[in-house]
Amino acid sequence: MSDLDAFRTETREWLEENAPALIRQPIRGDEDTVWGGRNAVYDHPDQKLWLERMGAKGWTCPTWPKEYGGGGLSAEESRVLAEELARLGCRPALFSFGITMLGPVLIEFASEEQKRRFLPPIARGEIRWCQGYSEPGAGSDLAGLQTRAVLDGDEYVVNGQKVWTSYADLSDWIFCLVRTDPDAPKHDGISFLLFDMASSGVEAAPIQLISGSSPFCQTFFQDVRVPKDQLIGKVRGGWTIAKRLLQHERSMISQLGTGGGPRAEGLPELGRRYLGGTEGEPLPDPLIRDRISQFGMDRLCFGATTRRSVDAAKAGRGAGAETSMFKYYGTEMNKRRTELAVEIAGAQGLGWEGEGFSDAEVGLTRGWLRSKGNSIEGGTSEIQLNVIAKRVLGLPD
Amino acid sequence: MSDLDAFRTETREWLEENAPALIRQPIRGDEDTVWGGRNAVYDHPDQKLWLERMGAKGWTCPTWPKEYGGGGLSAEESRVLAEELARLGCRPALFSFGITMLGPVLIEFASEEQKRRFLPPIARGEIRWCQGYSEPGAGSDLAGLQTRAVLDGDEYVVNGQKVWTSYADLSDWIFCLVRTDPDAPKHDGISFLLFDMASSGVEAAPIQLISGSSPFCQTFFQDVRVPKDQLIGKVRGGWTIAKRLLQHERSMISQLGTGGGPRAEGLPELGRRYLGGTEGEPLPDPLIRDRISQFGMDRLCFGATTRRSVDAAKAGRGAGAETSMFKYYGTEMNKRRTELAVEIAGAQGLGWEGEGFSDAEVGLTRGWLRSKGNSIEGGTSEIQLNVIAKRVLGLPD
Amino acid sequence: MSLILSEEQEFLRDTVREFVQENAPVTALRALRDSQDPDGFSRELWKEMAELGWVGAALPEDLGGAGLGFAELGIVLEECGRTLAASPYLSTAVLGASALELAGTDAQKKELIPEICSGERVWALAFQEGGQFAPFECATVAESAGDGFRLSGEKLFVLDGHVADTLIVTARSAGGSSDREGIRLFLVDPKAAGVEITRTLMVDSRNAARIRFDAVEVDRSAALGQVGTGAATLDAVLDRAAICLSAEMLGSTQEVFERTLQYLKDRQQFGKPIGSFQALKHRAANLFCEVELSKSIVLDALRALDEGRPGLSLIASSCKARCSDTFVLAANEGVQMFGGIGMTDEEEVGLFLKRAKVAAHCFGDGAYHRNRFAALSGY
Amino acid sequence: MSLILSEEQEFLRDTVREFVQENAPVTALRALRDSQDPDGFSRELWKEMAELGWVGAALPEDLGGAGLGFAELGIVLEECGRTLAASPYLSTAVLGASALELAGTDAQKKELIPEICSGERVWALAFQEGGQFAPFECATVAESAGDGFRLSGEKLFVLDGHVADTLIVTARSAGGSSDREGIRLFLVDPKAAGVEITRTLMVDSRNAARIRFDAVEVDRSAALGQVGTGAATLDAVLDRAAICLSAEMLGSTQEVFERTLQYLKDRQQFGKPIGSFQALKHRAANLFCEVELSKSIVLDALRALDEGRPGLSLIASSCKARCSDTFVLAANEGVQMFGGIGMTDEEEVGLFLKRAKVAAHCFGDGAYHRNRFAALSGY
Repeated sequence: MSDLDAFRTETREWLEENAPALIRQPIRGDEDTVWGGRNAVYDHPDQKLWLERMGAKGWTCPTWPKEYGGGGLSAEESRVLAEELARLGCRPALFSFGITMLGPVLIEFASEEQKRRFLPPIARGEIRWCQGYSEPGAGSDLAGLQTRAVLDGDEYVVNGQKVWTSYADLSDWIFCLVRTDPDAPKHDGISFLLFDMASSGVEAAPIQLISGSSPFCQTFFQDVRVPKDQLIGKVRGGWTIAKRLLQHERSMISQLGTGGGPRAEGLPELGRRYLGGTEGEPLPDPLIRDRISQFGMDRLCFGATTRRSVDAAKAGRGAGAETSMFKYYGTEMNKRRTELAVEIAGAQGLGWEGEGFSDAEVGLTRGWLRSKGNSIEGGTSEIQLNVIAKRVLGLPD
Repeated sequence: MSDLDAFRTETREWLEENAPALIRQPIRGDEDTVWGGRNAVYDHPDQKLWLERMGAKGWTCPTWPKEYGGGGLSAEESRVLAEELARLGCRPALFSFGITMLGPVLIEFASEEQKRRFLPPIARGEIRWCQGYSEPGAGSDLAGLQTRAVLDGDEYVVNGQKVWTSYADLSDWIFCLVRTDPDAPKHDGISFLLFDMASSGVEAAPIQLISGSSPFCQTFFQDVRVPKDQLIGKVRGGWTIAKRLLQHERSMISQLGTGGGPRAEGLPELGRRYLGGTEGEPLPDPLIRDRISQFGMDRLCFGATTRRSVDAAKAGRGAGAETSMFKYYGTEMNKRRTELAVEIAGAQGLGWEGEGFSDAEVGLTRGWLRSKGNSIEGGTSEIQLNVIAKRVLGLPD
Repeated sequence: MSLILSEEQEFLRDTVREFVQENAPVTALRALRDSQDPDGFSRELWKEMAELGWVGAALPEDLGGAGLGFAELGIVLEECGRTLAASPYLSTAVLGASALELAGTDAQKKELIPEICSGERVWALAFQEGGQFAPFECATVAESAGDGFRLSGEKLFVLDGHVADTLIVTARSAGGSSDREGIRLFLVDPKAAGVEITRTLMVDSRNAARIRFDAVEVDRSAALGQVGTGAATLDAVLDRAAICLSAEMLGSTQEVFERTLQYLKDRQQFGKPIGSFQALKHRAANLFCEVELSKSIVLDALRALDEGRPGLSLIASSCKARCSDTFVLAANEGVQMFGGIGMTDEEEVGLFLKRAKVAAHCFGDGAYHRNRFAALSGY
Repeated sequence: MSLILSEEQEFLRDTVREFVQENAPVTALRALRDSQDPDGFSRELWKEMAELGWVGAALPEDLGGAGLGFAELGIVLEECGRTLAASPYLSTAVLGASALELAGTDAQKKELIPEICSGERVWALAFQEGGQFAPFECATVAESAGDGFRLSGEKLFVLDGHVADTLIVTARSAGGSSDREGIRLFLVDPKAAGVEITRTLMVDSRNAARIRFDAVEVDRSAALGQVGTGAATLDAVLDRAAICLSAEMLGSTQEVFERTLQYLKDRQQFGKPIGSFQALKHRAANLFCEVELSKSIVLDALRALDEGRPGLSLIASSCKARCSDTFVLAANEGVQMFGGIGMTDEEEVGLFLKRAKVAAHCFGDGAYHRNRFAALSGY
């Protein structure tokens, strides 16, 4: 038996024993998502138990080194773990920007001391992180940010305002781009700073979106004092870290395009429900059917592209700018999917709330509106196309 | 009876009497197009007769003043004439760049003497004109042209090279953009010159297109001597004339989008022929049917827009940059039409020549290829969008 | 008829614009939404517009209308579209009035149309039964019952259904549920026994309802129009509705396009206005062309209605398909070009997006009308 | 199987590329066209490629093949696509070989496949009957006649039909002209009495023919495969053909895209390279994504063939639809971005456009395969 097979057997046994029953049921809605953090909310004690067990094994971030709270798994082992989790239909133990965005750049750029300090609580879901990037005047032109951090003794004093801070009102800490040198060229004056959202002078106000949800905040900093050892990488070296982190963010967002998790009903099923026709026979609307089919095919092609990218990365041929392709195409696909979904449901896909619409139908409406932001957040589609044109295609300025 | 009714009666009588029988039959192919000129080719004597009769009345260019060989008609009278010509199914007496492009700018910019010299032969179809605009290095950037005209006594000496000169090999005279002042800013050093293609030093070489036809030439000028009274407008004032003439050209090309003349079989008929199904019942391919329908609707909308533009012009509210919209949208529509047509015919719409394909089928293939040039010639679609963005929408540089 | 506005029409447009911008700006729709207004529109404002002669703009003077035409009604609706003004225009002045005008007896017209023109009564046409727009799919039945009829069935997406004083209901007295034949129109009192009305809150914050008819008894006189003419009436009413809604959508489309253009000029990124970036310029210029074509076909369709031009249905379908698609495109481009701010509930561009999708669906979307255009054209 | 090339595969690609660029550049196709070459391809080159083991790349070694796989055959075809190389690959090494492999008896395989691998015999599969691709619409009939069959019907767009040494013909021994059932495959000698072959000159200058069968008598042994399996064989053969043609199209797509990119960098207008204009940049970047997705699905589909993966038809249809649409898009963008020069016969970009449209149609275009994908998925 190969080592990998042994690992699979071991993992399977451990999961059979340790994955609580509830965790093996599909996620029903946002309330089933576990974000962790100091004020973690669990809809059911099994969620907490699952996070603790997975966190203790480091399997919330399986490929991170063990000394930083990770699982220390190889890429192959990590894939086996994912397969075994999928086999049992296990829910993710934790959804965390600490894992998807901050962790990877800390591993790459932080000091040993910083890694040991910040990574393990991320892995265990003890600290919930938010991202302080965009500002009202600095959206696509992210490097135009104005939030200042001035060194005063051993502390930076931060003043300014962020916007689109995801869940700032629910987060414990923030990773934040600040301008430490206002006189340097704009990309060169930026640093990457971590601080506690409970610090004096921090305030977060949720923004209501067109979809009715408020996942983002405006975040205000007034004389917030941050110990200088919470600056990651070099002073004025923040832009490099920022760009790398954006790649991780884009990868995360681009996965939306593959059509949603287990919760999302597929377009063919939606079509059958709303358009009728006999099971196994063509849907009665040939135009909608053509578009469903187009989406299904594109999803296959997108999936193959993701796998190809993983294979290339394993062979050491990863290309950073590829994330822009995934971000652009994935989010545009997701917008296409939600647009099609509401058209399939017709008037029933345009309800806002209340009587006359099922929860799933209201979900179609809200999901459609929410998806419009996918091609804006994490760098607009236009920015991604710029990046591809410049970095990948080498087109001149 | 109003004056207009009287004019209608009179016109109808004259046409009944003077339009030869052949002229009342639909055009079958390119060979039926009468271009006039010194070496005019007539497929049938009726064509010549018709041109002479219409030319004598000035009805080849009905709204031009009588003293310049036109018909001196008002806009309303001209419309009546068009209606009466259509009623009998009369072919155009003459197809001429002199009428559609050069004439209007001569009327606006030329001296009285120049008008009396050049316009009447255009109206009578005695001189066939071609357009010397683009150069190998100056396509979209038309004002970057390099053809030089240097004054030497009473003559300009022209040296340089033009490209995309329509029918230069068959034309008698050329209207040509030349650089008379190489030191001025590029738009300011250009003049508008007319000269005889029989002049010593002029050579034209046809260019074969992807469609197999060769309507365009490369045209070479070597020490061509042009009397200076053949310069139109002001020296170095050529760019103003050039831009106005481009509008006339764009209007002409944009009419392609409305779906071709009597020769072009409509998409619904093509669909019925190649896709089958019962007359009056839906075409068996719902996707092609949807696209045919989309095109049919867009043609209605485009037609209404043309009429609205005419109505606005009559009310003195014409907008010059609108021609860019017509050029852009009309040519893109025409490309859509030809693309759809070959798809309807399938393998039968992809034949090049020879056995196995009817003339009409080969025409589909060639027409599809030829249409690709519509969004390039007379200013690319990209240039039209630039013009709209700048002139109409006022978007900043 | 000329495809540009006459001086009188321009004056009307300016007057309506001023009135609507003043009395029913986009913030008014937001206020109706946020206050969960039970009517979903301002009755007072509706009365005022009726008094100004705008509700009955296209209706004859002897029935209380202004005796103008659809060209004029279209101007009013276009201006209402600019501010997303909520009102019973479509349900009452278009659907209700058209059904009465086209199928009513002289007595019905004389009695009922003046009350529309004066803004006193709100009407609703209940015809859609499924999520998809399919007006001739009608499972609601009208059985003969004594001297009248007994209606049973369920309708959804009934515009202004919860505030209507009178309902016009399509029901079938013969034929299978997909047949055009056998459909008739009935006037139903919303307070009649067996009528159950549920307001449905749509994403565009405009009025709609789901209505159940449970063996609702109506008089013989409640039948609108003759036996055998129901489908033709419905077709003609929906042609008018498609064109009038297109006029409204055109106003909304132009507004969201103009706001987007302004934003492109104002918003600075990378040290210059984002409208100076060529990729956005080209998209804006292309959108301009689509909007211009929409404008032309709306003007032409309104005039075709006034002229009673043959082939009206082809024009109506072209008009609705184009205006649906262009409005959705313009609204999507608007949100994307506004960027993050466009995603906020606070910024109004999102309200245009919401309205675009509902209006595109209402009375048939692009695909529906392309199918209809092809069928009418015999292919 | 990994979706990136192994070292061996990279070596093969480099070898083929060098060979093809040297021996069959785009100018070779032009020369075949302009000289009105009666074969429409170079027999000598075909022999050479066979000797290099590339024709039989995916065929078993004991039948004369190289015993590699479709992954490798795809590499060869992709490189051929880069130069629009004309050859009987599709007709012979894919259609002919696959039909024999999937439906032939051991004796037929042993006799006939080695002659394919060695480049000695050219095959053609005659199945399409109308302008539209509809492989199971088969009006050609095979009546029993004595100990054999009598074939009557007409086929068009038969790849390499005028140079084939053997024809495989679909004909119906039972069922109506649209039934899948009743279709069988027959081996027919093109020189047999009653076979009338007309070469048809397509816009892409590649080989095709129209073939009439006028009561053509064939032996009982001419039937390929068992009764009742014809449609399934044809389906499987066409899946392979769709994937292999996609690989060729991918090569052409990448080539035309790369040439366009180079032109964007080289061509100067308004004092700078036209590739510095953002509107063109965005279109190029979008196209890049489409090309990348095409690349992935081609690699995946070739591996699915090699693995015998379940659900292969879904992948084949996804692959062909995407590669058709992307090649046409890339070629159209190419001509538009080359501008006037792209419209000339002299510039090669137009040859890619011509090939794009024919290849997109061949074995079914995007719409055909989307329909098939939906049907296979049960909706």
